[in-house]
Amino acid sequence: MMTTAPAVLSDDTRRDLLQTMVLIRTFEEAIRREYYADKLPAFDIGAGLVPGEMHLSAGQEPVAAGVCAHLTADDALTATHRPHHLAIAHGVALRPMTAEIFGRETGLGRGRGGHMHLFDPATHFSCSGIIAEGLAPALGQAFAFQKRGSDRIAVAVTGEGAANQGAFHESLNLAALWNLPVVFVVEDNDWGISVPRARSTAVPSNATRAAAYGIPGIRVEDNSVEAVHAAAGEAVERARAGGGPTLIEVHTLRLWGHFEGDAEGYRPELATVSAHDPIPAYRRQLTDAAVLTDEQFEAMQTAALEKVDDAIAFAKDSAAPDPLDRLSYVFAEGAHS
Amino acid sequence: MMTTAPAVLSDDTRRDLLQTMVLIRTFEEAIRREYYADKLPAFDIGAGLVPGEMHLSAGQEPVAAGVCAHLTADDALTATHRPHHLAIAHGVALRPMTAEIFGRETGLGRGRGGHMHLFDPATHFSCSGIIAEGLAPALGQAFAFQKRGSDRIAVAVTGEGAANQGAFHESLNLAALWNLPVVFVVEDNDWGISVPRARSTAVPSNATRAAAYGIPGIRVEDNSVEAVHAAAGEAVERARAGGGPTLIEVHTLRLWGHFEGDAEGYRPELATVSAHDPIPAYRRQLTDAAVLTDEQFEAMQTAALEKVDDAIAFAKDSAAPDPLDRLSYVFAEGAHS
Amino acid sequence: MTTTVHDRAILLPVEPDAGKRKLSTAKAIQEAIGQRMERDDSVFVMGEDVGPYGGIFSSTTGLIDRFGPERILDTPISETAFIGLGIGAAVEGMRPVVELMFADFFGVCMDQIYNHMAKIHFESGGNVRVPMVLMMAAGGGYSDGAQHSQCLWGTFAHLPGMKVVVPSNPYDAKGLMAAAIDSDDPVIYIFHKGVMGLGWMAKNPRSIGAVPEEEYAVPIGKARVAREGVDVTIVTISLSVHHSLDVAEKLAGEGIDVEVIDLRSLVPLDREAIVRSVGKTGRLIVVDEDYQSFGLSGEVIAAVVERDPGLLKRVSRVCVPDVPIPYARELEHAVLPTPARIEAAVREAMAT
Amino acid sequence: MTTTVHDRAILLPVEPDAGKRKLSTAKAIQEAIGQRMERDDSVFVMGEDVGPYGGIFSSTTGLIDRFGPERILDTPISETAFIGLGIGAAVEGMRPVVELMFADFFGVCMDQIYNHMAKIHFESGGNVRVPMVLMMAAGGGYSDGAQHSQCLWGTFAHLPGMKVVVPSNPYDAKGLMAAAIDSDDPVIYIFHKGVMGLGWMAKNPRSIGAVPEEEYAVPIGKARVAREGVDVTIVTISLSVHHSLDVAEKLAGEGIDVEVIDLRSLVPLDREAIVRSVGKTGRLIVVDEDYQSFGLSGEVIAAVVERDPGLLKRVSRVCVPDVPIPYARELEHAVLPTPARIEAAVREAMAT
Ligand SMILES: Cc1ncc(C[n+]2csc(CCOP(=O)(O)OP(=O)(O)O)c2C)c(N)n1
Ligand SMILES: Cc1ncc(C[n+]2csc(CCOP(=O)(O)OP(=O)(O)O)c2C)c(N)n1
Ligand SMILES: [Mg+2]
Ligand SMILES: [Mg+2]
Repeated sequence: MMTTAPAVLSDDTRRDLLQTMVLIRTFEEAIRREYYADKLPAFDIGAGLVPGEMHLSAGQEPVAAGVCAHLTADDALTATHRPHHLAIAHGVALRPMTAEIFGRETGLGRGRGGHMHLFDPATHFSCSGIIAEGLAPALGQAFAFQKRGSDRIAVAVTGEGAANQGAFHESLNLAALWNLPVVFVVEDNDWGISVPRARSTAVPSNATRAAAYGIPGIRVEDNSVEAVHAAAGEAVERARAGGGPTLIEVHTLRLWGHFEGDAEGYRPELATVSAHDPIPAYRRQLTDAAVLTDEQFEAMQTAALEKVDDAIAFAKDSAAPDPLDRLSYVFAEGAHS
Repeated sequence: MMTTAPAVLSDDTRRDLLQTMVLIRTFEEAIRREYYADKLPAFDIGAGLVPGEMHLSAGQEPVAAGVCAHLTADDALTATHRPHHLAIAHGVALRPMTAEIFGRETGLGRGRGGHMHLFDPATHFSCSGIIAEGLAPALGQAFAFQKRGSDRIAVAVTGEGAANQGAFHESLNLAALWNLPVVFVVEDNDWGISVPRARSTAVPSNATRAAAYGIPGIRVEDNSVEAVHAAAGEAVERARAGGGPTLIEVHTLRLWGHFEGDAEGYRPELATVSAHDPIPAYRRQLTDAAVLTDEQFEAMQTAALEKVDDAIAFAKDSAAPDPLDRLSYVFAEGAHS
Repeated sequence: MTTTVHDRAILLPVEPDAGKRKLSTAKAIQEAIGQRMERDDSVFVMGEDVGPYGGIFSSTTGLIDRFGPERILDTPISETAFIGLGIGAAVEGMRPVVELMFADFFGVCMDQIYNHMAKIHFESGGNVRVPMVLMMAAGGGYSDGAQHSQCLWGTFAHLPGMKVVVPSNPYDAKGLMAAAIDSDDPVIYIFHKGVMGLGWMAKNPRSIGAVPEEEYAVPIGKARVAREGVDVTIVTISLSVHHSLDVAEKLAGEGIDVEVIDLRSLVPLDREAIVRSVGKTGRLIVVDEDYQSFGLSGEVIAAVVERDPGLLKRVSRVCVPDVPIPYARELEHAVLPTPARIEAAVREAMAT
Repeated sequence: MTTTVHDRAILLPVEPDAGKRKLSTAKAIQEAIGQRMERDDSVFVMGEDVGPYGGIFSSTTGLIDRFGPERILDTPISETAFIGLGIGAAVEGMRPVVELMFADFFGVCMDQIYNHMAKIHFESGGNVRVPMVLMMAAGGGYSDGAQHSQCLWGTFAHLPGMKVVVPSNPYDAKGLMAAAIDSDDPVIYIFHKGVMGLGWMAKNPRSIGAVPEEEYAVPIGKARVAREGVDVTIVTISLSVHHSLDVAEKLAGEGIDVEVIDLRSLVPLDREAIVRSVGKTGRLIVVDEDYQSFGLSGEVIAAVVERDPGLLKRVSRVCVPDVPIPYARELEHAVLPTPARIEAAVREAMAT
């Protein structure tokens, strides 16, 4: 395990990182608002414009921004049940993504998928609601890229709770064995729903587990986007150069509940959580370093809000799928059943 | 990872270890003979007194003898598709075990199980034909022992190929996390059917993987029963004392094919395999150390042969299950379907 | 590998009159587990978020306060390991109640379930018992998408060696859970989220009902005639029982008399009860929220025809038409066996 | 995520006359994979022991000599990882042929199969395709015990989003494998060990048969009338087709004229072909080596009754009676659908 010292980043890059984080947070806040808008006072998970489970990523923006800064739309990214920050940072178009979350025919999956099932061929983005099971498909994307002799890579993101699933182990071993261009990223937000890390994981750092596969393992301890950026930069470069996989664990923060509606009664440190919000912290850091003015920050917020408002308006204006099409898309070809 | 220096063993213990190894080998040779007796010249896997797949353990006796010397019938042992050596060393009665392999009503499972499915409540022995899936039930046996405040332990044995299964990872993490009295033993015989270790496993030693769970990991390099005995002794003691699990990998030897009928065309070192047979080697070692005479060794062989012949005669004399009972034992209670 | 001997609770297979204390299905399950835990220390609960959280669908609320973390164990997200642990503990005479959070997750741990939990008793020639309950949430209707809305009971029922219990109401939920814990066989206990009576999900009033405080068991394998009728038989299970009863009550006003059979378990399947009812009505509708083909609905139809191909005048199925459960509400409610679809099927059956 | 466009091979759904070159089913499968690999470098093979060993049941013999270890990949025993890898590669436009050594092992990797391989196309609204073949060996009859003798096709067929193909003979095996590789949908391709024509296992002569050398595809979803008859319809699949034909030939001498329908796939299920045949004979026997309840046999019966409850005069099933496959030969052959059990069922059907 090693900790990488952040390289010096250009002012533009630093502001870009913050801009991405702000866009993500703005999106998540908007989804949260829309999610509750027509569910209260008697919360009903199945009601409203945005029904179903909703896992938001506030607090984990540094991971998405720091990792995805190194990727292009040709690289693949697989995410989890908590996918919005990664999708946004990877460049998934906001309009069809939002429409999917609203269950509309204009959505990424024509409303069939929903918030845990965002698939975007344009950016090779996908996600899965089954813990750790998104890792293995990422191997296959990396395999295809490798076979074609490109330097494209795949990034597979998962939570720290997921690192105790069998799929995690099998995927890391196979990626290492076949020297696949994959970067594994573990978002350690201390919690798997209500189970704290210490009651799920026998070791304090998943970076330790990299040794079980003979690959480099790095833990970024402080939810700093620049530290993530540095660690991911090295790992992405290694993968592109044919140096095989890397495991990066980032100690990040689940700012809100596991899903919306989670009262977090099990969480002792609840009162102090918001003090660790990475966005004000990074803003302060950049302001202190004279990289960012208040006006620039406000402009970031305005730009983000515009994009998000546009996407939400697009979603709301889009048609719902036609119930008569309920049997479509099971198969690409041939009659159904 | 550490390598344990063998402690000095008593002459009796050393002879006992050899005796166990000889009994195992005698058994496996007899099963092999019976297996082919009525299948040749035109080999038909489903024909004969002993049909089906047959995975024999010749060459791996040091693992069974060295580990099981530390166990009593109150300790649990879970084995794999290659279970005979472990069952014998753990003290499963030869008659019902053999009868099960012959598919007889007097067998451990009344002929329902077969050679990969030996269950013996008397010695808490079980096995499974699904790779690595026997590890998790061993945790539960250890859990039950722990809850009852006893110092009984569970040993879970698997092959090196199995160490790349998800169940391996999940089981080690959970055992470490809950500090369960389990000893994990990996039999590294270099092969998973036709796939050599280097093409299945990203690291040269599975002992390395113990670090991923914060538990001790030991690799015994030379298929020496005394080295296994020493490593297992420490691990068993630790488990009994409440010190939690240990992972031991033994570099052992698959003397014969993966299963009977395997021509091993894929195995380059085939010609030199028998030179590494651990039984003549240990016999020589004990003879050289003046612990064993030729007469004593012959007596071991005779004693083994008597037991094995008796068990095989018992099996052959036993009745086959009645086809009318084909629906029995699906459920312990209640009507069937 | 001894097995603790349990006093059998009295069997009360018939729902007592209403007007008594009412509980939600979730609370009824908690009560059954709690009562068994109190008098048998070999019973313990294990799963993800079953401790302080109380189970994502409230199957274990409050148990950790009474029994502590030694007997109510939160696990890592390692279903193969902890279900396997349950199996081993059961083999050694404990009586684990293990929760798989969603039935949809069976794919990460099915080997333990169907090749071990369900087969060890048989492979051991009856010498080793696996008295374990594996409970799990199932079902859709609240836009949770294709990986969190499945029923899948047909998948478990197809594979031999496990009983498959699916209660529809609080009374049965308590009694069947008691019977499942008492059983010396492995029992899959599936609760539909929509029958749990959760505060945060739309619910049918039948999710809350009269439940005796004392211990009792509902025998596994006996269907219940949820409503008697002479015109059409609806054979169904779980939340679809509620919908079917609602439809039956509505149509009663129009003189259509629907009999509703609540199967309560797939394994054992109460074939007698099905045949008896269809023998009376001649019209069979199978309502099932699981996928239509190769599952419960085909088996129910076959059970009738096998007994007597002349019994059936008309048959139809209201199931999920072999599509993954869609996220969008409009699509999801077009594939679920909603009251509207059930009603249409009854009317069609009566028209012929 | 582009998909390679394939030239479709000509469809030859009817088995050509015998007397031509004969192959075992195993060799026919190898040939289909080899021919596709030759003209499409996006096709590759992956699985345990598919390389130098040639597949435990010879599905890939010789391929590594022709295509090398870059395209015929031996994997670790990590089914979740390598099936997942296949899915990801398929998503990116490759056409993996992945082998799961035994169908029985599905429990360690089912999530990838049914929640990912089978659902991604739907969840993406048709925007992402998963053109992948997952082949696997199934079936018993040689005393391999409860964990290595199962058929399980009903389990896959119950879950939407994957085609489920089960060839019974060399001609179909080649043509269906070609169609499976060509398909833009995920295809489960199950071969019964007993139809492979292996040198080391008892075999029915029908495991070796005429196979054209040229490329062709057998369309997925069309049943085959393996034998025409007017008295009784046997609907069956895989090795049971051989047994059924043997029985039919035997009984023909006694004037009993049995029609045998080889389904060739469960998904899609050729319901027309079933109904057509039963419409003629009025007597249906479903012969299936999978577990009886909640599977193929019930669905076939339901398919007929659903169409017209009056069609069936008599129905019965010859399946594995919901027990794990026992090891002892005497027991195993008492639960498998042997020719003796099939013959008894036909005689019984004729007696009524
Ligand atoms: C195989 C499986 N088991 C359980 C779940 C239920 N589940 C959803 S999210 C979650 C916690 C995940 O924790 P972690 O991996 O740390 O991710 P986080 O939610 O913290 O982002 C669980 C248990 C699931 N989706 N899949
Ligand atoms: C889940 C699963 N996958 C594949 C197999 C088929 N299989 C049986 S033994 C074996 C090789 C096992 O290798 P190893 O673990 O090294 O044990 P060994 O045979 O060498 O004792 C394989 C792949 C299986 N039984 N279970
Ligand atoms: Mg987490
Ligand atoms: Mg090995």
